[in-house]
Amino acid sequence: MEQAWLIPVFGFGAFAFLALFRKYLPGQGKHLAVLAIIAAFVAVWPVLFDMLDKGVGEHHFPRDWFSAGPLEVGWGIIVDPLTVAMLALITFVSVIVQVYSLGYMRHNGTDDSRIGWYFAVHSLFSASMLMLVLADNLLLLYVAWELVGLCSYLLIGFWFERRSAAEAAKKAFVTTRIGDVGLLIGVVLLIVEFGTVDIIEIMGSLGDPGVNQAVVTASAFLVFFGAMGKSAQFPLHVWLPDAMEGPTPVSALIHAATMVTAGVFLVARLFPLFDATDSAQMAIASIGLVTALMGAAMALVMTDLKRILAYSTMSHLGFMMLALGAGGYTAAIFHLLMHGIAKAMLFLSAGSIMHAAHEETDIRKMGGLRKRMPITSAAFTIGALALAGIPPLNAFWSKDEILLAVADGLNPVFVVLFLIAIVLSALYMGRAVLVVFFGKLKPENLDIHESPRIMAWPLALLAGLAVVTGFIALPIGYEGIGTFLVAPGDKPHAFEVVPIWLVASVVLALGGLALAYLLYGKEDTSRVDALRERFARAHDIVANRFYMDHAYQWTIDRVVLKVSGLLARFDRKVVNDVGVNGPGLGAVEAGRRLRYHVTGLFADYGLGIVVGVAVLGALLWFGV
Amino acid sequence: MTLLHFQLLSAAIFCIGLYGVLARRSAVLVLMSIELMLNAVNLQLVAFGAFSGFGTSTGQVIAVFVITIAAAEVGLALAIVMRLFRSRGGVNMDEIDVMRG
Amino acid sequence: MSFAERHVLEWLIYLPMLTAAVLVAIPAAWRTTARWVGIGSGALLMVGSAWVFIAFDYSAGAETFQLIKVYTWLESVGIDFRLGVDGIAAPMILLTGIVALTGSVIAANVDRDAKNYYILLFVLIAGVYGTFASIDLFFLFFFYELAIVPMFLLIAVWGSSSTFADFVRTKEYGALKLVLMIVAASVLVWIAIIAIYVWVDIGTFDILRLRDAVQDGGLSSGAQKTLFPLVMVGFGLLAGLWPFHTWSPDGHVAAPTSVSMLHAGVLMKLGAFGIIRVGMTLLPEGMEAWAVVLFILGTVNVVYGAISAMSQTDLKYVIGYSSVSHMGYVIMGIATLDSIGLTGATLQMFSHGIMTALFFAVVGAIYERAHTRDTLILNGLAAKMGWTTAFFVIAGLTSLGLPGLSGFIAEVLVFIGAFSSEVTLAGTFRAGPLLGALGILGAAITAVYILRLVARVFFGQRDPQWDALPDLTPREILASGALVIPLVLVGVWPAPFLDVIRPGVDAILGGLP
Amino acid sequence: MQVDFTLLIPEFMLAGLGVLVLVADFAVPWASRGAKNGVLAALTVLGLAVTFVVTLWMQWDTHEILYEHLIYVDRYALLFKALAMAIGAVIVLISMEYVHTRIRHVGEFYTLIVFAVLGASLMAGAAELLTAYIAIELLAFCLYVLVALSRGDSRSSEAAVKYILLGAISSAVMLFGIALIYGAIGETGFRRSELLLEAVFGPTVALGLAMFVAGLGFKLSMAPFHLWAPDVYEGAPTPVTALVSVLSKAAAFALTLRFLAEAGRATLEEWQLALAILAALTMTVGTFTALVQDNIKRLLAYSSVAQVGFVLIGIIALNESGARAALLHIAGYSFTNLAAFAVVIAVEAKTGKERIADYAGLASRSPFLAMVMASAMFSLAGLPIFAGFVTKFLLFTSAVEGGLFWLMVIAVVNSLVSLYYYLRIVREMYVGEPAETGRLRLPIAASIPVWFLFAGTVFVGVYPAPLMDAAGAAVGVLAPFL
Repeated sequence: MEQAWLIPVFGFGAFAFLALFRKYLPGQGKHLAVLAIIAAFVAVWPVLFDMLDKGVGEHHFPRDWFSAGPLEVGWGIIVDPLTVAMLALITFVSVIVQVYSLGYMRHNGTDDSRIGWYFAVHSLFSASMLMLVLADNLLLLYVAWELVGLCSYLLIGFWFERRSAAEAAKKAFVTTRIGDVGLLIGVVLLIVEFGTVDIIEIMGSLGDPGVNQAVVTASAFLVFFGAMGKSAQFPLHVWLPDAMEGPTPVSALIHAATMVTAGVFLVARLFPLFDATDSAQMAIASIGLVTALMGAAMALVMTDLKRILAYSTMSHLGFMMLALGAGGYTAAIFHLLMHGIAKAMLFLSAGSIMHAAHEETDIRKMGGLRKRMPITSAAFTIGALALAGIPPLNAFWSKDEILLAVADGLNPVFVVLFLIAIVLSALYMGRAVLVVFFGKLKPENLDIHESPRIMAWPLALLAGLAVVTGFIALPIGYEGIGTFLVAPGDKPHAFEVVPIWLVASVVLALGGLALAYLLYGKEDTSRVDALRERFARAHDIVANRFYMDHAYQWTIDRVVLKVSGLLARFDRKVVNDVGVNGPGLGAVEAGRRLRYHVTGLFADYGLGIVVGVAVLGALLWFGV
Repeated sequence: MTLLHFQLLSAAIFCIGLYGVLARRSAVLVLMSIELMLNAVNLQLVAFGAFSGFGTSTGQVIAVFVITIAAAEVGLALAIVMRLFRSRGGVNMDEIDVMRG
Repeated sequence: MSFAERHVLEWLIYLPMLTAAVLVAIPAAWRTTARWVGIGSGALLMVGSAWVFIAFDYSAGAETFQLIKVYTWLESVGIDFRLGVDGIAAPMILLTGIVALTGSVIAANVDRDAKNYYILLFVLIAGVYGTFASIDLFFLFFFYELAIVPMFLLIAVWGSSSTFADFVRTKEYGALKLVLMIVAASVLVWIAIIAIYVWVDIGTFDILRLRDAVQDGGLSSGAQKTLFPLVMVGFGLLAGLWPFHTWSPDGHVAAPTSVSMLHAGVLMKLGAFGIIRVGMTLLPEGMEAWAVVLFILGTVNVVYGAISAMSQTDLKYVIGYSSVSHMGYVIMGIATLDSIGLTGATLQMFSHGIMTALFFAVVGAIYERAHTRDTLILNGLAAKMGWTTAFFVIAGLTSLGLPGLSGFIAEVLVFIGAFSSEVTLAGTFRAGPLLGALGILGAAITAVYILRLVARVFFGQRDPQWDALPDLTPREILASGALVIPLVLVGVWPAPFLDVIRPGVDAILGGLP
Repeated sequence: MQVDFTLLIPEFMLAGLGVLVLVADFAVPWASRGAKNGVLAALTVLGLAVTFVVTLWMQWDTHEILYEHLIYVDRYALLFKALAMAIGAVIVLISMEYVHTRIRHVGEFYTLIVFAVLGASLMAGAAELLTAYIAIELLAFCLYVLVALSRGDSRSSEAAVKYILLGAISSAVMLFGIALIYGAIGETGFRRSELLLEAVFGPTVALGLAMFVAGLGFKLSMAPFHLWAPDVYEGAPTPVTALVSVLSKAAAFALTLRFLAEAGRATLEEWQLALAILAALTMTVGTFTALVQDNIKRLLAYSSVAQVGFVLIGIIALNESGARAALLHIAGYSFTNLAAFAVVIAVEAKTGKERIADYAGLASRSPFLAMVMASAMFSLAGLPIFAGFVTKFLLFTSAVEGGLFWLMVIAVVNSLVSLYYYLRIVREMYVGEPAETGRLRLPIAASIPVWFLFAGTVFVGVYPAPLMDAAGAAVGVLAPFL
């Protein structure tokens, strides 16, 4: 466990090697990257087992990095259940996605021209994500946090020739960066208040008498603001749908399993901070809920398959934040893991559909694909059902856990809204499956065939896992997930089933699916069109993403650019032309006036002497 | 006749000379006024020499020097005014303001 | 002290002057020899500077000023040619070495009488080395002015004019404005230096003895409070302090590549260094009283520079304003009067120096090829100019403070220093946290304008007219590469730099009341 | 009372040299103009060199007062004698080509230069008012005639008329001052009149002092009395302008410092502020009017007016460091101004132009001249490695030591503003496009002294210690500082 810091090193090494020498490596070194991530994945298991036998809990291995004045900054690691769980998820999904990318990035036989760079940034991304998870101090965590942001910028904007891709990448980076402003301020406040960067020390001494509670509350809100940016919570979610411009495996890795969950991980890592301030918890819960509902609503009306999945991710992240807000640490992390696997599989299957249907993503043009692409459609259906919360699939257990946490943690209003969200998520998942895979096969899709084996196999593997992993919640072999994933300072609680919520969630999920079948099952879309007319205005609002994007764009164009234009002109006109040239021109003007007095006439010069004598005599006479 | 009378007289002559320098247009007349001023100084010096109880004759010595140097100065000035006349065709001081500023 | 230790500092000043003298002797036609002499002595300077940095002993016992060398110069007035290096000056000398080497390499592609160009460039370098190394007030001012003298000719003769929609910036205007404003500021410093020398009245310009005299009350606090604004504005102007910064964009736009590399990279640090060396050491109470004003101005620098950089269309203007914004961090760091803040400021001086040098190297290369710096026309360069894009992106990422590169470590230290600084506004409201938060906001704005620039100029729509642009030549790649190494090094492993800076910072902050 | 005439040997040699040159001019009427010019110039320079060596060798450490306080022969006077002779020799060398083409009477030109040097050295040695007056007049007369010597240029005679008439007025005023002072205290010697002046300081003494200082002010081109300077500088032949700007100023400074240090010490509080105000006025008027000049000689006129303001600071501060700094600045200023005028003379001799615009592209036509001119400009502006920086620095330090902080601030600001027009010339030379191409060669005879001047400016700038020690020794002699 001591050498756990080696895990990210594989990725960094691969990145450095590929970034410099990719031109001279066979296949631009893509296999090397895959090998590196596999090595990382393999390395996780000994760490897990080592921790299991050394006792589940927090193992801290500090190592010093640099010191400035009284501040000691190290790059040590923390290995605790949360870390190990995340390590497993990240490495696993990265391996799957990288293997899948080998196939995805090969268009009719030839690799993408910059495949080497793609894999280099991929390994950098997974390495930074691993460092984020392992980091033992706030600064190192922020370092990893920013690196992850950079990699998402590079990967979204991978095909930078496309204007929309470059813009999307920039939008993603800037929006997350705005979130990071809050995070950095929060982190610096904590560092200054507690005089150290070490997370464990800070979390331990939150309650100390000398600590100024206002600072703790403020930093809690600011850190959460940072988490909102990265995990696409309302109002900083606008970048997630546009991030779909990047290659689909990227979306699978980053915008499903790993990066977006970083925000949730951050809140989990600093859980005592949020636990100590009730107002912060309430804020997290409410924002989580709002995000979930908005995400679900938007997913319902989107026509682009990848956008639907993006909004579904946003909605599920909302659920995780809601769980954390309710104090359900185990539930949130458990759902994070389950959702990670299911959503990665959904994205990959969407990718294989696009790969087969010449980059087509509009679901209205798809239909009846299950005949042509059996494996992909099976995998997609399993994933969709899992996320809808159908037992015995994996997401059902975690959604149930969240329901339990919300039920006893928050007031009933949250519970009701949460149930509505469950219905909605089942509804849009059902719609997606029905419209894409069932119904009649359209003539132009006739030539579609199943993706090559290198892409199909990962899908199958993920599908299997989606079914199996749910059971780790059950108390077989140990007293349930509750004893493994425990918030620091919290007591482990065994797995228990509250029948009333179990039944409620299953019934609602099935109800949602039935409603979906009703609306979208049949070929005739009359019922759906009728609904759309009645709620036309509501439909437009949701379709336009609640006009959030337009609002942000408007502020940028009108306010930010206008202000900076004004400022630049003010700088040139006032500060420069008046402030700087002014004195200069004034001096020259004074010179011109003085010169005017030198008339060239002898009489005036003589007068000069006389006046001079008079003045000097007066000065001396009156004894200045 | 006390020292004060002589001082007042020389001061008066000096001021007349000064006025002449500033008001006159022709260079030659300016030169005359300068002579006037120098003579006023001589008067002053001699008066101080006589009336003061110092007993030394420094005042007179300075006066003699002043007379000689003043003579040399006027000679020189007239020569230069001659050149001005030859090159400019006139000695009106108000016209010679080619150089200014 | 071994021979080298005793003489390295003075040779860092003699060598550039010697090179200039040798170049004067070389006939103008021998352009290649002039070029190789330039690059050769640049390399030697780099070795010397690195040696100074390594030789600096930062262990607890060592005294603050090392490698001291004294020649008596004017006995009667008490001026001696006194050189010494402390924790703050050592990294600056290393920075000068690096930028001098890369600058002289990039300067090789100046074709209009390269000989004179190199002569003036090396006089500039000698001036910079002198200012960093001298611990005698007179000679600090002597070299400070010496560094400005060649700027005028370098910009006026080899610079480039640029016409914009509603205003024209000729190179003469840029050169004259730059030199006049900096000399105007140095005049304020001149007054302060003479006042300190006369009022402390111990008949010497030696900073160490003056500091000790001031410590035991040699200079009344009233005098210190009135003199400090002179030093603040005097040196601050060269550091790009807010109301006096307008020379920086205009000067850099007009300057040739290697001159703006040296100028923005190193000369602007002279200003901040001056505030530390003269302001904090000799006028501690003045610093104490005026720290909050400096703090506010520094923050304004950051935010104002970032916002106005956003709407610039000329590539060099953006970098000019970004330098103003980044120097704002240095000023903030100094004004926090906190050991972390000051360490951050010194590190930021080092990292920003290298980063701006890289920025200007790349932009200069683009300008030499495309003969325009207008970002509205230039877009989609990434396709053809791989290396240029890579270097620009690295510099850009350092500027927006991406971890793993030196910008982040420096900026974070400045922010931590800001938040923990005791500087209060009129004794009541602790200015640190609010201004620190504004600073962090400034960093975010920096990210916006840098990425807008990168997205449009490099990764935007491929404009066919730029297809013919050749990428960087191997020599330029070598120079820019040499600049990237320190950026990454400080970013990943800043310990060696921070250990060297520590004794300098502790000594200076120890002096403050 | 026997008088040891050996002390006056330098003066006799100079007078003899003047006469010799005049006679040589008559003795060889048949020779061609060029040859005569060469011979006479060589004779003058040789004579001055010999006198220089003899003076230094003989009077290195003699301290004598002759004729009951008429003339000092001490190290202070020696420094200025040496400086005057050096200036005379350099001017003769750098203006041989100019004299050949543009001066009517070659013989008189060199004779008058020698007598001017004699006048200057007498001024440096003057110990009492009358000797001072006579020495001033001797120098003045030589300059009046020299200014009128230009061939075919009407401006020269206009300048000469103005110069002599205004000079006459100022000498009359000065005499009146001397008369008043003598009348009040019955004493003209500087050292002996110091306490007397303080004892009987009243309206008459004040007016007397004012008038005497006004006379000196005219010679120094101090602010209200400087109006003659621009016209004379522009009108006179350029070598004479150089002579006026360097020799007459140095001699006037020598006299002023001696007078104020020895006679004005006790009454310092009375006149210090008045003169300080005039010094400030001089600097400001000189600097600001120079901003808008377009004729190089007029610009250098106003620049030298401004420099006078700076030196006055050192003199008015009236402390040891101030006097030393003033001497240093005078020496530095002389080197620099001569270098600048050498270039102006060379350019005018070749192209006949004197507008600043005509200097466009000089760097491409003759890099050496441009470098010398640029270094002179940077030195006058007070930028490092050139003499101006060190000397100005020490001057302003002494001002603050003398309690004149406000004066130092004004001086420093003026020094900044002056940078604009110095840089304008440098910009014109290096950035402008030359009207016609073709190299501008400097004759060998002229380039040697110009090399010395350039080297001197840089040497004083980089290592002023030797010159500083000489100035220190000279100042040590002045009575009150002992």
